[in-house]
Amino acid sequence: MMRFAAEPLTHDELRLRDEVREFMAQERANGLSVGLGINAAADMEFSRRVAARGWVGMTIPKEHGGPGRTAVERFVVVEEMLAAGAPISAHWVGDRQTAQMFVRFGSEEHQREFLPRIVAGDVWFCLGMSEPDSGSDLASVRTRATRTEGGWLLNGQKVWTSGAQYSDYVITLCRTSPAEGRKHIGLSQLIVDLRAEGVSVSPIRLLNGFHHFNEVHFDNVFVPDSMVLGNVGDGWHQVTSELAHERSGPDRFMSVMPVLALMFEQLKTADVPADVRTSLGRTFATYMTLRSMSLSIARALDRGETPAVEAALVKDLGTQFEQEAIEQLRTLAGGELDPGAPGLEGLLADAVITAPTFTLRGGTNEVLRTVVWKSLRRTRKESA
Amino acid sequence: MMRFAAEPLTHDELRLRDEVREFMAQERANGLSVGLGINAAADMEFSRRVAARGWVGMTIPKEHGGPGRTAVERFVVVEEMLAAGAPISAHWVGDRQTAQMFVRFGSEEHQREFLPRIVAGDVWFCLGMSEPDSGSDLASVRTRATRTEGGWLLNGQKVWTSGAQYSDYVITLCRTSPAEGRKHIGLSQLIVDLRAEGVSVSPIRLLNGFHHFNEVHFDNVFVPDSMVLGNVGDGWHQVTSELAHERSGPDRFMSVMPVLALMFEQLKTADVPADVRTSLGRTFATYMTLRSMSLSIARALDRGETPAVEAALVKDLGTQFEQEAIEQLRTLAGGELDPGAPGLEGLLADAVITAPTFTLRGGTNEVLRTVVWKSLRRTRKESA
Amino acid sequence: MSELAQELFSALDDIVGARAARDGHGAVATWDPELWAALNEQGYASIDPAEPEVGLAEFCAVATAVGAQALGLPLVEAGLAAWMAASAGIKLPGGLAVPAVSTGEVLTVVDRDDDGLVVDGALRRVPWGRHAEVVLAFARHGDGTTSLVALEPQRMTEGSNFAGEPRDTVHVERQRVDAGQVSTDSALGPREARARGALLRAAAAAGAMDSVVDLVVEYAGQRHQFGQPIGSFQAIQQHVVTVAQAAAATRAAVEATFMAAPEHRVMTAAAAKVTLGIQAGRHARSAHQVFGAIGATEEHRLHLLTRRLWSWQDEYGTQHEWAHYLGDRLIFPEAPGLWEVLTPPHPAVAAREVGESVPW
Amino acid sequence: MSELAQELFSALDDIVGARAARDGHGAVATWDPELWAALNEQGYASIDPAEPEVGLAEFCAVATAVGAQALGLPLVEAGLAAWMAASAGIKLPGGLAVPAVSTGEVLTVVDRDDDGLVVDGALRRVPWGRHAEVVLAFARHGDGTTSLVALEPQRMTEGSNFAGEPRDTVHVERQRVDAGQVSTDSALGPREARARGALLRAAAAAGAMDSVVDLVVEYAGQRHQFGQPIGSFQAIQQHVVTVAQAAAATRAAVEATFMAAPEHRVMTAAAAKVTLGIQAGRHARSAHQVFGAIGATEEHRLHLLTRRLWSWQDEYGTQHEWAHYLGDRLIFPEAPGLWEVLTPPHPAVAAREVGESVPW
Repeated sequence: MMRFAAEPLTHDELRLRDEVREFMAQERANGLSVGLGINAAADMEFSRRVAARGWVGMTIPKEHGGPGRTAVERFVVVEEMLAAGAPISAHWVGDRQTAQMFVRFGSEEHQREFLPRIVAGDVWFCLGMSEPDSGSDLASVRTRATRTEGGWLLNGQKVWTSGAQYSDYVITLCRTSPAEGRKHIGLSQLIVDLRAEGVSVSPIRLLNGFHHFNEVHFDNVFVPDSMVLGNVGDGWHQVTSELAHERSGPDRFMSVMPVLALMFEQLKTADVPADVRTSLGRTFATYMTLRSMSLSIARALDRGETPAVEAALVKDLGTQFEQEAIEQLRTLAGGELDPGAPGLEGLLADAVITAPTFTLRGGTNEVLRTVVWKSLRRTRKESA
Repeated sequence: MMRFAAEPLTHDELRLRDEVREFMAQERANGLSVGLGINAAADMEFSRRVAARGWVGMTIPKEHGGPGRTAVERFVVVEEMLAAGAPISAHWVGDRQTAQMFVRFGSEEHQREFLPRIVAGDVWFCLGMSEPDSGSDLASVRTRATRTEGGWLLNGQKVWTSGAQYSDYVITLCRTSPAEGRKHIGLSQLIVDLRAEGVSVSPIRLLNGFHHFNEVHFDNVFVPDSMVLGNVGDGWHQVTSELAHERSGPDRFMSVMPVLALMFEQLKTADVPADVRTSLGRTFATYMTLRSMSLSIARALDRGETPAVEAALVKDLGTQFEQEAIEQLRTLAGGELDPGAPGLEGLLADAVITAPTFTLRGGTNEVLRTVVWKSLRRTRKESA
Repeated sequence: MSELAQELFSALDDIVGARAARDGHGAVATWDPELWAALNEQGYASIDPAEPEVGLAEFCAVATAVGAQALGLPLVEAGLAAWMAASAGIKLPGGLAVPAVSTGEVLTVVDRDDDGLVVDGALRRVPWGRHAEVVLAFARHGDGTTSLVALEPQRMTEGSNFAGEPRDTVHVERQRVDAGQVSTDSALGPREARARGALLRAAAAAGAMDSVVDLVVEYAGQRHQFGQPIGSFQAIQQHVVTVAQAAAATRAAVEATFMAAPEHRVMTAAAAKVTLGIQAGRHARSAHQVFGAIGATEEHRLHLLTRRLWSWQDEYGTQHEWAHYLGDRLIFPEAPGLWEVLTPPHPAVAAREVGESVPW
Repeated sequence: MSELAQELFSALDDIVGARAARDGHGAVATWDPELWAALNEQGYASIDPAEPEVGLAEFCAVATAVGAQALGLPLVEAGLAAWMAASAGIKLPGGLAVPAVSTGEVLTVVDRDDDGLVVDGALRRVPWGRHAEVVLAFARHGDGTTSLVALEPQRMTEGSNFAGEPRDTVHVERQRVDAGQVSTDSALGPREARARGALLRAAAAAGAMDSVVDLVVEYAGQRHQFGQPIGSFQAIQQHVVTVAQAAAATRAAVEATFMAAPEHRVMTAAAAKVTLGIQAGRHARSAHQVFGAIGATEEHRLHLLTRRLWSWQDEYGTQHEWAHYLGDRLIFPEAPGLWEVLTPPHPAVAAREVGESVPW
């Protein structure tokens, strides 16, 4: 039986929520515009202001120079930011994944060097995972690093690297020894300076002209031994161990929340027919459920558990919710949308045409379903 | 590009439709109750009255003693009967499949012996396909026939055999030579007399107590050589060649039409909210589309084509439609249903709890999707 | 879940599970007087809502165990009736009391004096009505207000839900109800009682869904087709995940109500019921797809669970009804922002603000 | 499809296909004056609806070719305008005429005399408005009736749909329209014109969907993952089938209108548009799932097609609007039975019964 135990936010957590809410109200008052969560363009200045409040790298332990706060506290901050349509992309990868990686697998030097800078909003990371021929089959990466004096020579190409155009480092999954039979063996993670010689970044523009994604080429890039993350050959294990963190967060289902909230404000004073009421009631119910599941995963992480299946279910359900919410908003809007329109209409138009990319982040749902099946099967066998 | 070319019914076809409509009105006036299409209990007397009108085995050519009518004319008759909730189960297998089989693969003796009796409503058939360990993987059948003096000795077990409790013969797919490597080789179809020694039939009752399905056991049943259908070893080819006929007909999406029509009559004088109107509008649109596709396949069959992919798409879309229509009806009914209630409520309750079995007939949709994919791929390669 | 809730669930699950192992799942799925007596003795039919440690979670735990075992006994109904009576200040006589609030219909008060009321009308879909000694129903006065009344059923027409659980019509013909069996508290109205009933149905359904998940995972791992376990096919995996996801979502929706502030409980219960309505169909359909025809046969356990889901999703208000209610509570000119509603204040704080008089 | 329709489709498909092969799909997807001139010369912008062999099927064939090539030129609009003008007895001047009926908004007649009308208002979402010399719109009189008017656009605000196709707002400020440019025939109202526009959008969408099917089948057969073509995975097969099925259903719905009796044409056109609304989303989503992120990149052809689908499904009335219209036409006390409506009489017979005055 999967468990999504409910525990309400504590008084301290609620106080934190109010602080973030106030902060975002102030940001809005200062002219920050509403965007579609992790799909909005990066805003480094904003990310630094968030960092200045102590809200980047929140779960980094105190002994590593972090605030040492809980996964739930981080959940509270992230959900408030997304609800307000904050542009969190710049610090997002470092906050969500890289910091955890350094804490768990990084050398003392990495921890000393990078963790305080993440917390300060002084360094941005991106992830070099997918390749032209790999897609969901991550283990088939061809980018390879060969041994050289004092380090590695990196060659290959990554695609769909979000934020490479402004980041400082790309955490690159690559092959450090040949795949003999089992392709999950012999992979490693390298911390590659995007300004190093031999690195080139070129944009992959989305259908609406947006530039989140990039190709990153490595042409004999020298990576010193000190920049291997974790152990040589442990890349696969390191990457997959982070998936519960990556998949269950509110970023998985909150892209359209700001649009929903705006639409809702308009409806409050409108003459709303019965079917719209019913449909909004359903959205409320689904959202309450998802949020409860996501929050309970954060609680489980704080208890030291790794609820991977639960996280995969939340990701899957969350992306469904986003697609349905967009469809519903489109129906509520009641007609043709102009992608160039200001305010709600333009935002909704962006959501409609970029929605297909929402399901693709963090592993396609098809692959996740196999993960869930295997885990359910294993649990069942163990309990039998 | 798949084609579902539209051609309206001709005046003669429309006249036939009116005849059937009148016939069914008379049957209803005489007390025939409304049921769920091929899911309703068999009524041999009714089937004989339909046969008396010349509406069973309609497409059997005149040279075989049949009426020699078109697939479209058969379509018209079947759709009118289903719309009126007629109990067509008794003659259904013979009409839809077995007659075609005899025409295409049967010996002269079979054609002389069986075809006129099908047309007369004087013989009922059922199909022995699935087995306990085969399911959708039909080629893995284990029922086997071994050579003996003047015929075959049949041993094995079939399941989900609709109507075996009242039928005369079961057309049995069995293994006549061992599977060596390719399991599609070495299968044959035997015409087995259900009253023969060694045949036993036991009911498989559905969750609502209904008895459509049976287990059929064969214990050293002697089947004379004259009762092999087609060629020994051609079973797989014979079975799969009939799928376009089996899958595209209105029986694939009309089970709930009588319930829809009844509900519709009630709504006409009710105060109907906007969302119900919208939802009925959608049902109308989907139904019009499905019917147009199904009719165009009948036209293609009359032109001598075998639109297998189109037929599989109609089956898939049709079962979706049925499930959605039931869900919609349940919503329209607006509350708790009592399975023991008379009229619409009881009929709808039956539809709700037996709906899961609707998708399973004629191959699961998963298997059909693979069929469609392969065919689309092949067509694409050929045109490239 | 609290420790008490966990204990209630486990003990009940064990007792009924043992009985099912002995007599079969079909046997415990229909009224079994012997088992009823045993559970009564264990106190499952008379949990006291006034006990301080007994709350929503504990009643839901019992409902979940009932659903998980497809237990055909009115434990959930007895619990709901006990809570309604306690909230309304009615002292119930002994014997089984069941609530008659599923459809939302109410009786009419045709006469009143100091000694009580005379009520009239019909109560449809009364769960386990034929086994009940007392029925709790609302009756509407001429001024539109309602009172809760406890009455002995006199005449009845039997009916059932998809699972064969009794859902009877109680005909009330100008029946007298003594003042002691009439509530004076107006905080508990049909809405609150039905919302709690809806939540308990969602909790029971979550239990049934968990059992379906077990069945489906086991079957998909054992059953072979095309030379492999069917669970290795993506199409089946997708169904299995749908089944598991629907179960998890329903349970999460139920548990979300436990952390809601008192003034949000009706809304969150409504949301739980809507979630059940969204999930029950996909869950049951996918489960039956995995099993194929075998799951729809009389002797299979699957449909003992799925037939309950099909009925439970509509009892105590359909998805549509509760979704419309939520829509009304979300959209009106003075409504707070959507996000404020979705992220409510702390239950304890909110309880202080709304005082102690809220029914739950 | 008639032979003429087949010819119209193939010739147009060939011309535009050749141009796309030369200049790229992106090039033909936006206004290309040279190609427009060439197609004009071929007569594609001036098909005469009065020709006896020209009917619904022929206009739909052109629309399907436009959709299949994601052609960014107003052939469909020119056809709709020509049919509207011919039905209403207005003789159009030369140059591009486009209909302004997509949103259902109409102008207001502020003055009338024997020489014509003075009209006022704003026409939103006028397709290719900036390229048009004439705009056809409806104007409402004080008594509620409407006239069709042909007017020269004066002031315009530019806008676009998801695919970047011009959808401009034409501001009409007390503009005079000569009597010759005003219709006197009341059989053609906004409903009929919009229904035909809706049908043409469905036909164009069916063409776009066919092209998406081609792209998807090819990609799923070529692209390898986990050592096999992705098309061999059930999850991908399911997406491919969804894509193909949606295309087939939309096309079938469009063609079903060809066999409808005249008095059923608005209803069947509405049903075709509703079918598009049901299918477009699942089609586009599944197609993008097969392609993954690559299909959403700027240089990929897929989104030239899917962005059109997202817009076209809402132009000339949304799924919701037309479904509601159908509901109204299906449910009223004197309505015929559902089955009678679903199985209408023969078009030719019905045409005789309703006379020749029906607009289509």
